[in-house]
Amino acid sequence: MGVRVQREDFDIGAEIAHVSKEGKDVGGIASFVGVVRGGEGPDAISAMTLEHYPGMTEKELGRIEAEALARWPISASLIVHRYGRLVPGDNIVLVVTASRHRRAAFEACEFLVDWLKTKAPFWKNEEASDGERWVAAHGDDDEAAARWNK
Amino acid sequence: MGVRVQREDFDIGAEIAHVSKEGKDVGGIASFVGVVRGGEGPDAISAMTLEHYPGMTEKELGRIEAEALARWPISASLIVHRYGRLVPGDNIVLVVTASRHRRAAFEACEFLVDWLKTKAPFWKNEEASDGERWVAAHGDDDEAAARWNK
Amino acid sequence: MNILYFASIREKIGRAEEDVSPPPAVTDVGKLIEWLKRRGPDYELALGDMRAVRVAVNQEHVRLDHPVHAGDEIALFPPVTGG
Amino acid sequence: MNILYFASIREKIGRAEEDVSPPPAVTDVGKLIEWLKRRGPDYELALGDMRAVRVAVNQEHVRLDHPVHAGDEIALFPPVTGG
Repeated sequence: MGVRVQREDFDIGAEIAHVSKEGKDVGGIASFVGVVRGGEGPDAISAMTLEHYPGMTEKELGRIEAEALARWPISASLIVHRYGRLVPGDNIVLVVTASRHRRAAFEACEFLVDWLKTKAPFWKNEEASDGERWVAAHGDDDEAAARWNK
Repeated sequence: MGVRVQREDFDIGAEIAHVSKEGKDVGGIASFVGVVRGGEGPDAISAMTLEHYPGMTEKELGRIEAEALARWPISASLIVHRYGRLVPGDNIVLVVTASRHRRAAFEACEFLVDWLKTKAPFWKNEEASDGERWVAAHGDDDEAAARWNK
Repeated sequence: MNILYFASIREKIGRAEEDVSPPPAVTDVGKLIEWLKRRGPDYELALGDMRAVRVAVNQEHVRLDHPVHAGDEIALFPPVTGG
Repeated sequence: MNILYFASIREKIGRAEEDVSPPPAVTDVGKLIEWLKRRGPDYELALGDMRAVRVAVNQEHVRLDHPVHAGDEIALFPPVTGG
Protein backbone atom coordinates (compact mmCIF):
# COMPACT_ATOMS: atom_id res chain seq x y z
CA MET A 1 0.00 0.00 0.00
CA GLY A 2 1.43 3.35 -0.81
CA VAL A 3 1.04 6.73 -2.40
CA ARG A 4 3.81 8.99 -3.64
CA VAL A 5 3.67 12.40 -5.32
CA GLN A 6 7.02 13.36 -6.78
CA ARG A 7 8.77 15.45 -9.40
CA GLU A 8 11.15 12.64 -10.44
CA ASP A 9 10.38 9.84 -12.88
CA PHE A 10 9.68 6.35 -11.53
CA ASP A 11 11.17 2.94 -12.33
CA ILE A 12 8.16 0.92 -13.49
CA GLY A 13 9.81 -2.50 -13.27
CA ALA A 14 11.20 -1.90 -9.78
CA GLU A 15 7.85 -0.56 -8.52
CA ILE A 16 5.87 -3.53 -9.91
CA ALA A 17 8.39 -6.01 -8.48
CA HIS A 18 8.14 -4.33 -5.10
CA VAL A 19 4.31 -4.48 -5.06
CA SER A 20 4.42 -8.12 -6.19
CA LYS A 21 6.74 -9.05 -3.31
CA GLU A 22 4.81 -6.99 -0.76
CA GLY A 23 1.51 -8.75 -1.42
CA LYS A 24 0.55 -12.08 0.08
CA ASP A 25 -0.61 -14.89 -2.20
CA VAL A 26 -0.39 -12.73 -5.33
CA GLY A 27 -1.45 -14.31 -8.62
CA GLY A 28 -1.56 -11.25 -10.83
CA ILE A 29 -0.40 -7.66 -10.92
CA ALA A 30 -2.24 -5.13 -13.07
CA SER A 31 -0.63 -1.81 -13.77
CA PHE A 32 -1.17 1.34 -15.76
CA VAL A 33 1.26 4.01 -16.85
CA GLY A 34 -0.13 7.32 -18.07
CA VAL A 35 2.22 9.21 -20.39
CA VAL A 36 2.16 12.67 -21.96
CA ARG A 37 0.69 12.40 -25.46
CA GLY A 38 2.51 14.22 -28.22
CA GLY A 39 0.39 14.05 -31.32
CA GLU A 40 0.66 16.19 -34.40
CA GLY A 41 -1.15 19.15 -35.93
CA PRO A 42 -2.48 22.31 -34.29
CA ASP A 43 -3.65 20.50 -31.13
CA ALA A 44 -0.23 19.03 -30.41
CA ILE A 45 1.30 20.11 -27.12
CA SER A 46 5.00 20.64 -26.61
CA ALA A 47 4.89 20.34 -22.82
CA MET A 48 2.55 20.31 -19.86
CA THR A 49 2.99 21.34 -16.26
CA LEU A 50 1.10 19.67 -13.45
CA GLU A 51 0.53 21.82 -10.39
CA HIS A 52 -0.73 20.26 -7.17
CA TYR A 53 -1.55 20.99 -3.56
CA PRO A 54 1.21 19.35 -1.51
CA GLY A 55 -0.22 17.55 1.48
CA MET A 56 -3.81 17.52 0.26
CA THR A 57 -2.87 15.55 -2.86
CA GLU A 58 -1.30 12.75 -0.83
CA LYS A 59 -4.33 12.67 1.47
CA GLU A 60 -6.75 12.38 -1.42
CA LEU A 61 -4.70 9.70 -3.16
CA GLY A 62 -4.54 7.79 0.11
CA ARG A 63 -8.33 7.94 0.38
CA ILE A 64 -8.76 6.71 -3.18
CA GLU A 65 -6.44 3.83 -2.53
CA ALA A 66 -8.28 2.93 0.71
CA GLU A 67 -11.57 2.93 -1.21
CA ALA A 68 -10.15 0.52 -3.80
CA LEU A 69 -8.86 -1.76 -1.07
CA ALA A 70 -12.31 -1.77 0.53
CA ARG A 71 -14.05 -2.66 -2.75
CA TRP A 72 -11.71 -5.32 -4.15
CA PRO A 73 -9.58 -8.04 -2.55
CA ILE A 74 -6.25 -6.35 -3.25
CA SER A 75 -3.19 -7.55 -1.38
CA ALA A 76 -0.84 -4.72 -2.34
CA SER A 77 -1.07 -1.50 -4.33
CA LEU A 78 0.85 1.60 -5.27
CA ILE A 79 0.10 5.00 -6.77
CA VAL A 80 2.95 7.23 -7.96
CA HIS A 81 2.00 10.58 -9.47
CA ARG A 82 4.41 13.12 -10.88
CA TYR A 83 4.09 16.89 -10.88
CA GLY A 84 6.06 19.65 -12.60
CA ARG A 85 6.89 20.18 -16.26
CA LEU A 86 6.61 17.12 -18.49
CA VAL A 87 7.15 16.68 -22.23
CA PRO A 88 5.55 14.19 -24.66
CA GLY A 89 6.61 10.64 -23.87
CA ASP A 90 7.23 11.40 -20.18
CA ASN A 91 5.55 9.22 -17.56
CA ILE A 92 2.83 10.98 -15.53
CA VAL A 93 1.29 8.36 -13.27
CA LEU A 94 1.75 4.72 -12.28
CA VAL A 95 -0.94 2.60 -10.65
CA VAL A 96 -0.16 -0.97 -9.56
CA THR A 97 -2.59 -3.44 -7.98
CA ALA A 98 -1.77 -6.99 -6.95
CA SER A 99 -4.33 -9.62 -6.10
CA ARG A 100 -4.91 -13.33 -5.88
CA HIS A 101 -7.36 -12.94 -8.77
CA ARG A 102 -6.70 -11.11 -12.02
CA ARG A 103 -10.22 -9.68 -12.28
CA ALA A 104 -9.89 -7.84 -8.95
CA ALA A 105 -6.46 -6.52 -9.91
CA PHE A 106 -7.74 -5.16 -13.24
CA GLU A 107 -10.91 -3.62 -11.83
CA ALA A 108 -9.19 -1.91 -8.91
CA CYS A 109 -6.47 -0.58 -11.20
CA GLU A 110 -8.94 0.84 -13.71
CA PHE A 111 -11.05 2.32 -10.90
CA LEU A 112 -8.00 4.10 -9.47
CA VAL A 113 -6.89 5.41 -12.86
CA ASP A 114 -10.39 6.75 -13.66
CA TRP A 115 -10.50 8.44 -10.28
CA LEU A 116 -7.05 9.95 -10.59
CA LYS A 117 -7.92 11.43 -13.96
CA THR A 118 -10.91 13.32 -12.53
CA LYS A 119 -10.66 13.77 -8.77
CA ALA A 120 -6.98 14.08 -7.93
CA PRO A 121 -6.07 17.68 -7.11
CA PHE A 122 -3.87 18.42 -10.10
CA TRP A 123 -4.13 21.33 -12.50
CA LYS A 124 -2.75 20.99 -15.98
CA ASN A 125 -1.14 23.80 -17.97
CA GLU A 126 -0.42 22.92 -21.58
CA GLU A 127 2.17 24.55 -23.86
CA ALA A 128 1.49 24.53 -27.60
CA SER A 129 2.67 26.49 -30.63
CA ASP A 130 0.10 29.23 -29.88
CA GLY A 131 1.08 29.70 -26.25
CA GLU A 132 0.12 28.13 -22.95
CA ARG A 133 -3.24 27.62 -21.30
CA TRP A 134 -4.83 26.04 -18.25
CA VAL A 135 -6.87 22.98 -19.19
CA ALA A 136 -10.54 23.16 -18.20
CA ALA A 137 -12.12 20.22 -16.39
CA HIS A 138 -14.10 18.19 -18.92
CA GLY A 139 -16.97 15.74 -18.96
CA ASP A 140 -15.67 12.52 -20.56
CA ASP A 141 -13.48 11.68 -17.65
CA ASP A 142 -16.23 12.39 -15.16
CA GLU A 143 -18.36 9.89 -17.03
CA ALA A 144 -15.63 7.27 -16.79
CA ALA A 145 -15.34 7.83 -13.05
CA ALA A 146 -19.14 7.76 -12.69
CA ARG A 147 -19.22 4.15 -13.98
CA TRP A 148 -17.97 3.06 -10.59
CA ASN A 149 -20.86 4.62 -8.71
CA LYS A 150 -23.48 2.51 -10.45
CA MET B 1 3.25 -5.79 -31.74
CA GLY B 2 4.95 -8.93 -30.63
CA VAL B 3 4.71 -12.35 -29.11
CA ARG B 4 7.47 -14.27 -27.37
CA VAL B 5 7.48 -17.68 -25.71
CA GLN B 6 10.59 -18.21 -23.66
CA ARG B 7 12.10 -20.10 -20.75
CA GLU B 8 13.87 -17.03 -19.32
CA ASP B 9 12.33 -14.39 -17.09
CA PHE B 10 11.44 -10.99 -18.57
CA ASP B 11 12.31 -7.43 -17.54
CA ILE B 12 8.90 -5.82 -16.98
CA GLY B 13 10.11 -2.23 -16.94
CA ALA B 14 12.18 -2.60 -20.11
CA GLU B 15 9.32 -4.32 -21.95
CA ILE B 16 6.77 -1.66 -20.98
CA ALA B 17 9.16 1.14 -21.95
CA HIS B 18 9.74 -0.53 -25.30
CA VAL B 19 6.00 -0.85 -26.05
CA SER B 20 5.44 2.74 -24.95
CA LYS B 21 8.11 3.98 -27.38
CA GLU B 22 6.95 1.73 -30.22
CA GLY B 23 3.37 3.04 -30.18
CA LYS B 24 2.29 6.24 -31.88
CA ASP B 25 0.39 8.86 -29.88
CA VAL B 26 0.34 6.70 -26.72
CA GLY B 27 -1.51 8.10 -23.71
CA GLY B 28 -1.64 5.04 -21.51
CA ILE B 29 -0.06 1.63 -21.16
CA ALA B 30 -1.92 -1.13 -19.36
CA SER B 31 -0.06 -4.24 -18.34
CA PHE B 32 -0.56 -7.46 -16.44
CA VAL B 33 1.96 -9.81 -14.91
CA GLY B 34 0.81 -13.28 -13.91
CA VAL B 35 2.92 -14.89 -11.20
CA VAL B 36 3.02 -18.35 -9.62
CA ARG B 37 0.93 -18.33 -6.46
CA GLY B 38 2.43 -19.96 -3.42
CA GLY B 39 -0.17 -20.09 -0.70
CA GLU B 40 -0.19 -22.23 2.38
CA GLY B 41 -1.84 -25.43 3.58
CA PRO B 42 -2.46 -28.71 1.77
CA ASP B 43 -3.26 -27.04 -1.59
CA ALA B 44 0.02 -25.14 -1.70
CA ILE B 45 2.22 -25.96 -4.64
CA SER B 46 5.99 -25.99 -4.47
CA ALA B 47 6.51 -25.63 -8.22
CA MET B 48 4.77 -25.86 -11.56
CA THR B 49 6.00 -26.78 -15.00
CA LEU B 50 4.43 -25.32 -18.13
CA GLU B 51 4.73 -27.49 -21.22
CA HIS B 52 3.87 -26.06 -24.62
CA TYR B 53 3.84 -26.84 -28.32
CA PRO B 54 6.68 -24.81 -29.85
CA GLY B 55 5.61 -23.16 -33.06
CA MET B 56 1.89 -23.61 -32.53
CA THR B 57 1.97 -21.59 -29.31
CA GLU B 58 3.51 -18.59 -31.05
CA LYS B 59 0.95 -18.86 -33.87
CA GLU B 60 -1.97 -18.93 -31.46
CA LEU B 61 -0.64 -16.04 -29.39
CA GLY B 62 -0.14 -14.08 -32.59
CA ARG B 63 -3.77 -14.72 -33.54
CA ILE B 64 -4.98 -13.59 -30.12
CA GLU B 65 -2.98 -10.42 -30.40
CA ALA B 66 -4.31 -9.73 -33.91
CA GLU B 67 -7.86 -10.17 -32.61
CA ALA B 68 -7.26 -7.65 -29.83
CA LEU B 69 -5.78 -5.18 -32.32
CA ALA B 70 -8.87 -5.58 -34.51
CA ARG B 71 -11.26 -4.97 -31.61
CA TRP B 72 -9.58 -2.05 -29.85
CA PRO B 73 -7.55 0.95 -31.05
CA ILE B 74 -4.22 -0.33 -29.75
CA SER B 75 -1.05 1.28 -31.05
CA ALA B 76 1.44 -1.24 -29.65
CA SER B 77 1.26 -4.49 -27.70
CA LEU B 78 3.35 -7.33 -26.38
CA ILE B 79 2.77 -10.83 -25.01
CA VAL B 80 5.63 -12.67 -23.30
CA HIS B 81 4.86 -16.14 -21.95
CA ARG B 82 7.30 -18.36 -20.10
CA TYR B 83 7.46 -22.15 -20.13
CA GLY B 84 9.42 -24.66 -18.07
CA ARG B 85 9.63 -25.12 -14.31
CA LEU B 86 8.56 -22.15 -12.19
CA VAL B 87 8.35 -21.69 -8.43
CA PRO B 88 6.04 -19.47 -6.34
CA GLY B 89 6.76 -15.81 -6.98
CA ASP B 90 8.15 -16.43 -10.47
CA ASN B 91 6.68 -14.46 -13.36
CA ILE B 92 4.63 -16.51 -15.85
CA VAL B 93 3.20 -14.09 -18.36
CA LEU B 94 3.35 -10.41 -19.28
CA VAL B 95 0.77 -8.62 -21.41
CA VAL B 96 1.27 -4.96 -22.37
CA THR B 97 -1.13 -2.81 -24.39
CA ALA B 98 -0.58 0.83 -25.30
CA SER B 99 -3.27 3.12 -26.63
CA ARG B 100 -4.26 6.72 -27.01
CA HIS B 101 -7.12 6.00 -24.60
CA ARG B 102 -6.84 4.24 -21.27
CA ARG B 103 -10.14 2.37 -21.62
CA ALA B 104 -8.98 0.63 -24.82
CA ALA B 105 -5.65 -0.27 -23.23
CA PHE B 106 -7.33 -1.81 -20.18
CA GLU B 107 -9.96 -3.73 -22.13
CA ALA B 108 -7.55 -5.17 -24.67
CA CYS B 109 -5.14 -6.17 -21.90
CA GLU B 110 -7.82 -7.92 -19.87
CA PHE B 111 -9.18 -9.63 -23.00
CA LEU B 112 -5.73 -10.99 -23.83
CA VAL B 113 -5.09 -12.19 -20.29
CA ASP B 114 -8.46 -13.98 -20.11
CA TRP B 115 -7.77 -15.64 -23.43
CA LEU B 116 -4.25 -16.70 -22.49
CA LYS B 117 -5.51 -18.31 -19.31
CA THR B 118 -7.94 -20.55 -21.23
CA LYS B 119 -6.96 -20.95 -24.88
CA ALA B 120 -3.20 -20.76 -25.06
CA PRO B 121 -1.67 -24.20 -25.68
CA PHE B 122 0.03 -24.68 -22.34
CA TRP B 123 -0.28 -27.65 -19.99
CA LYS B 124 0.41 -27.18 -16.32
CA ASN B 125 1.99 -29.77 -14.06
CA GLU B 126 1.93 -28.88 -10.38
CA GLU B 127 4.24 -30.18 -7.67
CA ALA B 128 2.92 -30.32 -4.12
CA SER B 129 3.78 -32.14 -0.92
CA ASP B 130 1.79 -35.20 -2.09
CA GLY B 131 3.46 -35.46 -5.49
CA GLU B 132 2.89 -33.98 -8.90
CA ARG B 133 -0.15 -33.89 -11.15
CA TRP B 134 -1.36 -32.49 -14.44
CA VAL B 135 -3.92 -29.75 -13.90
CA ALA B 136 -7.29 -30.39 -15.55
CA ALA B 137 -8.89 -27.65 -17.64
CA HIS B 138 -11.52 -25.91 -15.52
CA GLY B 139 -14.65 -23.86 -16.02
CA ASP B 140 -14.09 -20.52 -14.24
CA ASP B 141 -11.54 -19.32 -16.71
CA ASP B 142 -13.68 -20.36 -19.66
CA GLU B 143 -16.42 -18.19 -18.21
CA ALA B 144 -14.07 -15.21 -17.98
CA ALA B 145 -13.04 -15.67 -21.62
CA ALA B 146 -16.68 -16.10 -22.66
CA ARG B 147 -17.46 -12.55 -21.43
CA TRP B 148 -15.78 -11.26 -24.56
CA ASN B 149 -18.06 -13.18 -26.92
CA LYS B 150 -21.19 -11.42 -25.73
CA MET C 1 -5.64 32.73 8.34
CA ASN C 2 -3.38 31.39 5.61
CA ILE C 3 -4.79 31.44 2.07
CA LEU C 4 -3.32 29.35 -0.76
CA TYR C 5 -4.06 29.98 -4.44
CA PHE C 6 -3.48 27.43 -7.18
CA ALA C 7 -3.26 27.30 -10.97
CA SER C 8 -5.16 30.01 -12.93
CA ILE C 9 -6.41 31.61 -9.70
CA ARG C 10 -2.82 31.86 -8.42
CA GLU C 11 -1.75 33.43 -11.72
CA LYS C 12 -4.57 35.99 -11.76
CA ILE C 13 -4.04 37.05 -8.14
CA GLY C 14 -0.29 37.09 -8.67
CA ARG C 15 0.68 35.20 -5.56
CA ALA C 16 0.63 31.61 -4.28
CA GLU C 17 -0.03 32.33 -0.64
CA GLU C 18 -0.86 35.10 1.81
CA ASP C 19 -1.76 35.65 5.43
CA VAL C 20 -4.96 37.63 5.90
CA SER C 21 -6.91 38.85 8.92
CA PRO C 22 -10.49 39.47 7.81
CA PRO C 23 -12.98 41.23 10.13
CA PRO C 24 -15.11 39.15 12.54
CA ALA C 25 -18.13 39.33 10.17
CA VAL C 26 -16.26 36.98 7.80
CA THR C 27 -17.50 33.73 9.32
CA ASP C 28 -17.71 31.37 6.36
CA VAL C 29 -16.05 30.59 3.04
CA GLY C 30 -18.59 32.52 0.96
CA LYS C 31 -18.12 35.67 3.04
CA LEU C 32 -14.33 35.27 2.89
CA ILE C 33 -14.43 35.18 -0.90
CA GLU C 34 -16.68 38.26 -1.05
CA TRP C 35 -14.22 40.05 1.26
CA LEU C 36 -11.22 38.98 -0.88
CA LYS C 37 -12.91 40.21 -4.08
CA ARG C 38 -13.06 43.72 -2.62
CA ARG C 39 -9.26 43.75 -2.25
CA GLY C 40 -8.70 44.67 -5.90
CA PRO C 41 -9.39 43.95 -9.57
CA ASP C 42 -7.02 40.94 -9.67
CA TYR C 43 -9.07 39.26 -6.93
CA GLU C 44 -12.31 40.21 -8.66
CA LEU C 45 -10.99 38.67 -11.90
CA ALA C 46 -9.77 35.50 -10.22
CA LEU C 47 -12.81 34.86 -8.03
CA GLY C 48 -15.61 36.52 -10.03
CA ASP C 49 -17.03 33.34 -11.55
CA MET C 50 -17.82 31.20 -8.51
CA ARG C 51 -18.70 28.20 -10.70
CA ALA C 52 -14.98 27.98 -11.43
CA VAL C 53 -13.78 28.27 -7.83
CA ARG C 54 -13.31 25.32 -5.47
CA VAL C 55 -12.41 25.60 -1.81
CA ALA C 56 -10.61 23.46 0.72
CA VAL C 57 -10.39 24.27 4.41
CA ASN C 58 -7.56 22.50 6.21
CA GLN C 59 -7.13 20.29 3.14
CA GLU C 60 -10.74 19.11 3.01
CA HIS C 61 -13.12 20.08 0.18
CA VAL C 62 -15.92 22.27 1.55
CA ARG C 63 -18.97 24.26 0.43
CA LEU C 64 -19.46 28.01 0.65
CA ASP C 65 -21.27 27.79 3.98
CA HIS C 66 -18.35 26.08 5.70
CA PRO C 67 -17.10 28.16 8.68
CA VAL C 68 -13.63 29.73 8.68
CA HIS C 69 -11.50 30.52 11.71
CA ALA C 70 -8.21 32.22 12.45
CA GLY C 71 -5.47 29.66 11.96
CA ASP C 72 -7.26 27.80 9.16
CA GLU C 73 -5.43 26.85 5.97
CA ILE C 74 -7.80 27.89 3.19
CA ALA C 75 -7.12 26.96 -0.44
CA LEU C 76 -8.86 28.46 -3.47
CA PHE C 77 -8.44 26.74 -6.82
CA PRO C 78 -10.22 25.98 -10.11
CA PRO C 79 -11.87 22.57 -10.64
CA VAL C 80 -9.15 19.94 -10.82
CA THR C 81 -8.24 18.56 -14.22
CA GLY C 82 -6.69 15.32 -13.02
CA GLY C 83 -3.33 13.84 -13.86
CA MET D 1 3.63 -38.80 -40.66
CA ASN D 2 5.14 -37.22 -37.57
CA ILE D 3 3.12 -37.50 -34.37
CA LEU D 4 3.74 -35.29 -31.32
CA TYR D 5 2.43 -36.07 -27.83
CA PHE D 6 2.16 -33.52 -25.05
CA ALA D 7 1.64 -33.40 -21.30
CA SER D 8 -0.19 -36.37 -19.71
CA ILE D 9 -0.60 -38.09 -23.10
CA ARG D 10 3.15 -37.85 -23.68
CA GLU D 11 3.80 -39.30 -20.25
CA LYS D 12 1.40 -42.22 -20.71
CA ILE D 13 2.71 -43.14 -24.15
CA GLY D 14 6.26 -42.68 -22.94
CA ARG D 15 7.55 -40.62 -25.82
CA ALA D 16 7.25 -37.06 -27.13
CA GLU D 17 7.36 -37.79 -30.82
CA GLU D 18 7.37 -40.62 -33.36
CA ASP D 19 7.23 -41.23 -37.08
CA VAL D 20 4.48 -43.63 -38.12
CA SER D 21 3.30 -45.05 -41.45
CA PRO D 22 -0.30 -46.16 -40.98
CA PRO D 23 -2.06 -48.22 -43.70
CA PRO D 24 -3.97 -46.38 -46.49
CA ALA D 25 -7.31 -46.99 -44.73
CA VAL D 26 -6.25 -44.44 -42.06
CA THR D 27 -7.62 -41.35 -43.82
CA ASP D 28 -8.66 -39.08 -40.96
CA VAL D 29 -7.76 -38.14 -37.39
CA GLY D 30 -10.37 -40.42 -35.82
CA LYS D 31 -9.09 -43.46 -37.73
CA LEU D 32 -5.50 -42.57 -36.89
CA ILE D 33 -6.29 -42.54 -33.19
CA GLU D 34 -8.10 -45.91 -33.44
CA TRP D 35 -5.07 -47.31 -35.23
CA LEU D 36 -2.67 -45.89 -32.59
CA LYS D 37 -4.73 -47.39 -29.76
CA ARG D 38 -4.13 -50.87 -31.19
CA ARG D 39 -0.38 -50.39 -30.85
CA GLY D 40 -0.36 -51.25 -27.15
CA PRO D 41 -1.83 -50.69 -23.68
CA ASP D 42 0.08 -47.39 -23.17
CA TYR D 43 -1.65 -45.95 -26.24
CA GLU D 44 -5.00 -47.37 -25.13
CA LEU D 45 -4.52 -45.71 -21.72
CA ALA D 46 -3.44 -42.36 -23.17
CA LEU D 47 -6.09 -42.13 -25.89
CA GLY D 48 -8.96 -44.19 -24.43
CA ASP D 49 -11.03 -41.24 -23.24
CA MET D 50 -11.52 -39.18 -26.36
CA ARG D 51 -13.19 -36.35 -24.41
CA ALA D 52 -9.74 -35.65 -23.00
CA VAL D 53 -7.87 -35.71 -26.31
CA ARG D 54 -7.36 -32.69 -28.56
CA VAL D 55 -5.80 -32.82 -32.00
CA ALA D 56 -3.85 -30.40 -34.17
CA VAL D 57 -2.84 -31.12 -37.76
CA ASN D 58 0.00 -28.96 -39.02
CA GLN D 59 -0.45 -26.75 -35.94
CA GLU D 60 -4.14 -26.07 -36.48
CA HIS D 61 -6.83 -27.40 -34.12
CA VAL D 62 -9.02 -29.92 -35.97
CA ARG D 63 -11.94 -32.31 -35.41
CA LEU D 64 -11.87 -36.09 -35.69
CA ASP D 65 -13.06 -36.06 -39.29
CA HIS D 66 -10.12 -33.95 -40.47
CA PRO D 67 -8.08 -35.79 -43.15
CA VAL D 68 -4.50 -36.89 -42.49
CA HIS D 69 -1.77 -37.35 -45.08
CA ALA D 70 1.80 -38.59 -45.20
CA GLY D 71 4.04 -35.68 -44.23
CA ASP D 72 1.53 -34.12 -41.82
CA GLU D 73 2.59 -33.01 -38.34
CA ILE D 74 -0.08 -34.38 -36.04
CA ALA D 75 -0.20 -33.41 -32.36
CA LEU D 76 -2.26 -35.19 -29.69
CA PHE D 77 -2.69 -33.48 -26.33
CA PRO D 78 -5.11 -33.01 -23.43
CA PRO D 79 -7.29 -29.87 -23.23
CA VAL D 80 -5.02 -26.89 -22.58
CA THR D 81 -4.93 -25.47 -19.07
CA GLY D 82 -3.65 -22.01 -19.99
CA GLY D 83 -0.73 -20.11 -18.54
